[in-house]
Amino acid sequence: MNQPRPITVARALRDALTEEMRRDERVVCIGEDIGIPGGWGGAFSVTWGLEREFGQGRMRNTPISEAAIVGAAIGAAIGGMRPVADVQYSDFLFCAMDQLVNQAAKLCYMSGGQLRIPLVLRAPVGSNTRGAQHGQCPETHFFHIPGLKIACPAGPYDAKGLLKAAIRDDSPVLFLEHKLLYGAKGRTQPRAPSVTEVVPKEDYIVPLGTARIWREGADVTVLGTLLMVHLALQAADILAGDGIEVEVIDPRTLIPFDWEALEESLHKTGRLLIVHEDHRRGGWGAEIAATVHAEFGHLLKAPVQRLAAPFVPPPFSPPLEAAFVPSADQIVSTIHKTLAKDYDECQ
Amino acid sequence: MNQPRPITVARALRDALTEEMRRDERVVCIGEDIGIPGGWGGAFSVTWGLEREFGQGRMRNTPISEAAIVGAAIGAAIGGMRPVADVQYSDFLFCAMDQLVNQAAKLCYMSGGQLRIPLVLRAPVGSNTRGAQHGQCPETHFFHIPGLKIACPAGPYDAKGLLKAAIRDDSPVLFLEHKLLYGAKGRTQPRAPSVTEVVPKEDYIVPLGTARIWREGADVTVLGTLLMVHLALQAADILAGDGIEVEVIDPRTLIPFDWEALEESLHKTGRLLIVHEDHRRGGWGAEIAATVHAEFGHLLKAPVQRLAAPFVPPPFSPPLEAAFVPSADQIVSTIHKTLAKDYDECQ
Amino acid sequence: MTDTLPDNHRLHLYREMLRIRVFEDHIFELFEAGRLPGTVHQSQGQEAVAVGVCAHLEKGDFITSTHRSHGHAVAKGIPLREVAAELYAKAAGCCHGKGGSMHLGNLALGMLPAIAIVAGSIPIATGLALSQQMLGSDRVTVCFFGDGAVGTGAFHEGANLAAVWQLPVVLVCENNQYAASTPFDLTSPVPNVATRAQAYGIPAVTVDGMDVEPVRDAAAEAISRARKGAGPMLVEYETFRYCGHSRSDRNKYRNEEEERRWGERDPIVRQQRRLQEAGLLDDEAAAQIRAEVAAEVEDAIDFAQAAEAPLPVALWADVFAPGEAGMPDYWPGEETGEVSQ
Amino acid sequence: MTDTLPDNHRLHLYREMLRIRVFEDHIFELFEAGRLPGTVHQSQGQEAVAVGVCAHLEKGDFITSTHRSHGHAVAKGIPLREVAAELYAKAAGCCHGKGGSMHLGNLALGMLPAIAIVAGSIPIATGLALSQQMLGSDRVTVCFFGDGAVGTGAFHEGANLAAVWQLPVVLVCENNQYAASTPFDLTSPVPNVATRAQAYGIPAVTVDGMDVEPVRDAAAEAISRARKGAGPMLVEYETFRYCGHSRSDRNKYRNEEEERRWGERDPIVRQQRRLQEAGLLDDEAAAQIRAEVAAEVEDAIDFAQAAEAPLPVALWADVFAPGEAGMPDYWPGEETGEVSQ
Ligand SMILES: Cc1ncc(C[n+]2csc(CCOP(=O)(O)OP(=O)(O)O)c2C)c(N)n1
Ligand SMILES: Cc1ncc(C[n+]2csc(CCOP(=O)(O)OP(=O)(O)O)c2C)c(N)n1
Ligand SMILES: [Mg+2]
Ligand SMILES: [Mg+2]
Repeated sequence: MNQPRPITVARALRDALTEEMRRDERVVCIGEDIGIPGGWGGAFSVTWGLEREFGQGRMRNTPISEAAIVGAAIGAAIGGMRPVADVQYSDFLFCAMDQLVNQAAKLCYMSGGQLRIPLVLRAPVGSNTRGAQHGQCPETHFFHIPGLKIACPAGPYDAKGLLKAAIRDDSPVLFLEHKLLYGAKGRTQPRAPSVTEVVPKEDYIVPLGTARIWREGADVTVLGTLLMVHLALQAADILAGDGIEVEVIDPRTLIPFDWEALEESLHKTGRLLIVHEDHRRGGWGAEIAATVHAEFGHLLKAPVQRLAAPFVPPPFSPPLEAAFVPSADQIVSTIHKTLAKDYDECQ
Repeated sequence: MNQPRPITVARALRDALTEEMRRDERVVCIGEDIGIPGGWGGAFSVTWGLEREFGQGRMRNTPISEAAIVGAAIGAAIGGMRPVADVQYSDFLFCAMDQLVNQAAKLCYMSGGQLRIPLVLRAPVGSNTRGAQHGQCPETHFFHIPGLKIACPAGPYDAKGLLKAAIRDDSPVLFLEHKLLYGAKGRTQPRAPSVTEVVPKEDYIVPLGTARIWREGADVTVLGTLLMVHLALQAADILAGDGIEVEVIDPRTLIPFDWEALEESLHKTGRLLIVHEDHRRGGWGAEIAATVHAEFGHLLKAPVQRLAAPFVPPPFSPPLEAAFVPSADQIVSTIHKTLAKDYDECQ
Repeated sequence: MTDTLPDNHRLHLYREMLRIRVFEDHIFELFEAGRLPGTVHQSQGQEAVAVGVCAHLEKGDFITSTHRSHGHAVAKGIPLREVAAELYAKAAGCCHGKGGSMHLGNLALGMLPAIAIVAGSIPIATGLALSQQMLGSDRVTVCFFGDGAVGTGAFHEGANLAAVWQLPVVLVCENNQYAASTPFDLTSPVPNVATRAQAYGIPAVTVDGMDVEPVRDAAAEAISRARKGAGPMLVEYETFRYCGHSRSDRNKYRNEEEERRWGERDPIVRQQRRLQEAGLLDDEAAAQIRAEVAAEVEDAIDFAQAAEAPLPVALWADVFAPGEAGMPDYWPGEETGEVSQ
Repeated sequence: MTDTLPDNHRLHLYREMLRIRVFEDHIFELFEAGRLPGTVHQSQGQEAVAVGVCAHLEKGDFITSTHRSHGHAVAKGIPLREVAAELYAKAAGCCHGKGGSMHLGNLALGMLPAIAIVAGSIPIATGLALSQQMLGSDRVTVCFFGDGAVGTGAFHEGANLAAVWQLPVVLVCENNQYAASTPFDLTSPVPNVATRAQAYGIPAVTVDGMDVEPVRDAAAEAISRARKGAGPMLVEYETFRYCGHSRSDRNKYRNEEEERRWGERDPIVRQQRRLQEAGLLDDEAAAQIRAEVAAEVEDAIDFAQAAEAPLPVALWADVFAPGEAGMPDYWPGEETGEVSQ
């Protein structure tokens, strides 16, 4: 009767915020359109209705001022609050880049460890037919910045547990959510998988830096995040038909990164495909690939493969966009490539 | 008598600007403190005195407004000018990131090729005891953005030739200059090598996308840019004493990248060390390493090595800074590692 | 000034507003029916601003626009077919299907492809104006933006620079009372956008944006000032969007009384009434205009629906300007149009 | 208000300005002699602002500062030894040698480590003030910035937000007439920084920044307004830096007449004269203060010179806050303090 029901990512995030705001008075949300009565609860309804419980004092609606949103969150964090700021699309992080890169990420270091910045910055990523200025997956920019942690949940359980961990963390955490994974109703999102999960009633966190193995397999490891996890799972299903066992690993946070989980998987499979929606050139997959070749080359049966967006901005046209974002079919064919490319001779 | 005299990078850049401004009325410089009578000619004196010839109409002194500097340059470029904008330290590019990433890099694409943005954006990089907000080498951020070209000259000949090529190019070019390579007089820069060259009197360009081989060698290839080229050359000198022949390649532009030159070198040496001053983690070297392993693995005698700044912000303290920036000694010892790590057995 | 407008010009204003209204109404139906990809931000209610401002511009003058770009595109003279095809993501669209609703534009017709980062176009408009000032041209740049833009750093830096350099740019704020769901007074410490101009010493006015002839007059003054080299001006138009912010927004954060009040000031109804009172339009003529407009819109949508999607190879095109001097951008292992064909 | 200042407070203002002056003069000599790393941005001539404003602050109140941070640090009560050691990049410095001249600060003493991105601290000051407002504290945040900052988007977004939320923050602009080599009027379309505040409905005044008691009075009003919850205020102080912008700048873009005129208004000389006229200071007492200050400065510099550089392992410390719940940040093949030891 009282069976727990599966929930969406959006709901999981909202629950995490609600619980953390109840638990800790210092948690305050800062962003555009996040707590307007009759409004949407942010661009993707994650904070929908929260102003009824917490008021506009703790659900702070801002002008369109991404730099001030992040800057104010930094200051509030230093001054004793635990702000959860957000930008409506991750593309707008570039408007706040100085605050993020030069201030949030560096103040702790350059002050000699004098202060803490317990700040969470939420930002939706991914292409969903909005074109070049609303469809980027810019996670690699932040992956390259010392001083920021990066969380990127692929499902409701992780979304809730990681957001709680991020709020309780004393360093700035960039929290990336994928637009096609929110599970929003309304107009169909053609490429959106349906991702709901039952999550525990009890308080829990997913510690930053711990990977999730979505599927075990002995033949090849696919490392991916966000939407790509679900495409990898689809690909794994397809390949299972051919007797190929795919292991799907989601690091869940890019910084810190769970190297132990990846190493263990490589011991088993010896083959690695990295998939991300951010551009392939200079993407975080390149770092993983380079590090694996340099440090775990002895485990590899074939060179690491990477599949990611081409080096062009996100196009508006849906067929072009479909060609821009990696697909399950491409994952399948790239896995075949990985399997075909044995290091079968001495180099 | 009329022997041509070697010049510094700062002078080479100034000459390039002067010649291009004389050649083409559409060239206009936009930046802070660039053309104030009695002033400095920008933070590093590159534009010193140019307002005397060209006036403040073409040497446009701006308020401190990096976003407007880049935005105005974009608009001016679209409207028919060929602006050369600059920020005083590359760290301030983060203040203009939306204009750079969302506008300059994407407008040509998202408009379906309707317009051209012949814009050059100059920015000094590198650590020179100014700490976290004035010492970054942020080239990888732009390396990961489709739509921008990136030039990074290591000496006067290249500085002049690349700047002319960049000004004549119809796409946005980010032009990175290293603070320790300007050859400025004044207070000693402890780690600055002395780099002057004789450059041709005749008009010349260095085409974007063509590497320079600073030194030939058969044992190991070192790929580096900017200051790192000179440290690699020092390292090569040291190793030559041990009979180790180092080839030093400078791509001169990161986008486009001269893969032909690198491939040729790998054919010869089979070993690669990539050195950059930007952080190692997620740096452009990771992309080169991953690509070399995936596409040119058959040429490799040992895994690609990377040497770059650690994953911390630039510290102020000079001894810490010296440990932060890669050194010639570290290049030497990493080359020894590369040589020691033969793929001598089947993997 | 209104009295001196030539009759056919006053009719033109009417017809142009109607073209936008009918087009957007139609587009919205199609969008709701799932026929259009992406999202749409419409401007029903705000037509007087786009039309009244653009009425005074030459083809060579520039405009810049925002996420809400349909009305500006039509008013600046981009053919409806090109606009519709772009909304349908077709190769025949003004951006060849790569821009979409938020990036409409045609530079040859004087409209910079719209920029959907709020206020992102303001510094760029400044630069366009700078180029014209330096090239000795008398072209003017009009920069459209919403009330939400004035909170951004880009607005401030752009407006300041325009003032410092006395550039031929007109800052046109369409104050439609809301930025997405956020009412203007919740995020502005001053009651008018025009007040902000004091920080830059820029002359500014606040004007009724629901009446096309006064809209046009205020724009005319600002534009001719700029054209004469007298520097920038800011014109704030008070207006209202009838529709939701985008897509399926149902405006629950507004109240009906407010919507009714603004609806009573409908710019198309007002202009029609004015023309009728002046004896310039009778029922028959009005019906004919409506029929012509409906036919044009129909044609544009038919065209768009029948048009081809971009070729797959378009994915890789136009990252850089064509015909460069340097080497092409090539990366081993990267897919490109050529490899995949 | 000046008349009611207690005598010892008036003497205190004098002594504090002198401490900054003597310290900075000494530091500059050492810098010129090649004894100090990096660069220095000094504030001789501007001491009245730092001292007059901080005089009214409690230890628990916050200040934020800029690349030109020496005077603010001293005035907010950071011991000279800690300041000097930081300039010398020593572990005993307030930022343990990792910040340097442009990043002085000690949060426990109410000074956020200075931010050297022009205007970068303004949104952060807003946030500090927000935290105090939300925590129900009556602490005030004072945000120091230069005339150059007002062109930036960060100034605009921060000031606007402070006004919208009526935050307890005081915006203190030290208008020293130049941003680097650029004279204020070349890049500002309005003659005063205070004018800018109209865009935000923020009360603002322009005050002589070369006279410490009026400086203090204006700050006192703004600070107590903020403390009472009456929202932000902007105070512009007209002042002048005697020295170059930084390092070896020789001020060739200014003229001697201008420098002489400002020099005649020297705040330390003026306060000394005022105290002497009021009978609060005689030559002997003045000499004693000077001797004490000189000794303190001497001591601080000796301390700094003798202090230790940071340990090599400090390179890897403090990237993240200590004592985290999650996993540590580890990357195979990356050097870290532990590996290299
Ligand atoms: C920098 C930035 N922040 C946020 C957004 C998301 N967004 C799109 S439109 C909009 C509201 C804009 O309001 P306004 O400027 O008044 O224009 P209107 O939609 O009313 O025409 C917002 C917040 C954006 N596109 N860019
Ligand atoms: C965003 C940014 N742009 C440029 C600089 C380089 N810079 C450092 S100080 C300075 C001038 C600042 O002038 P002002 O704000 O008046 O302060 P002052 O130096 O006069 O105290 C400039 C341009 C910077 N630090 N940050
Ligand atoms: Mg609006
Ligand atoms: Mg100044």
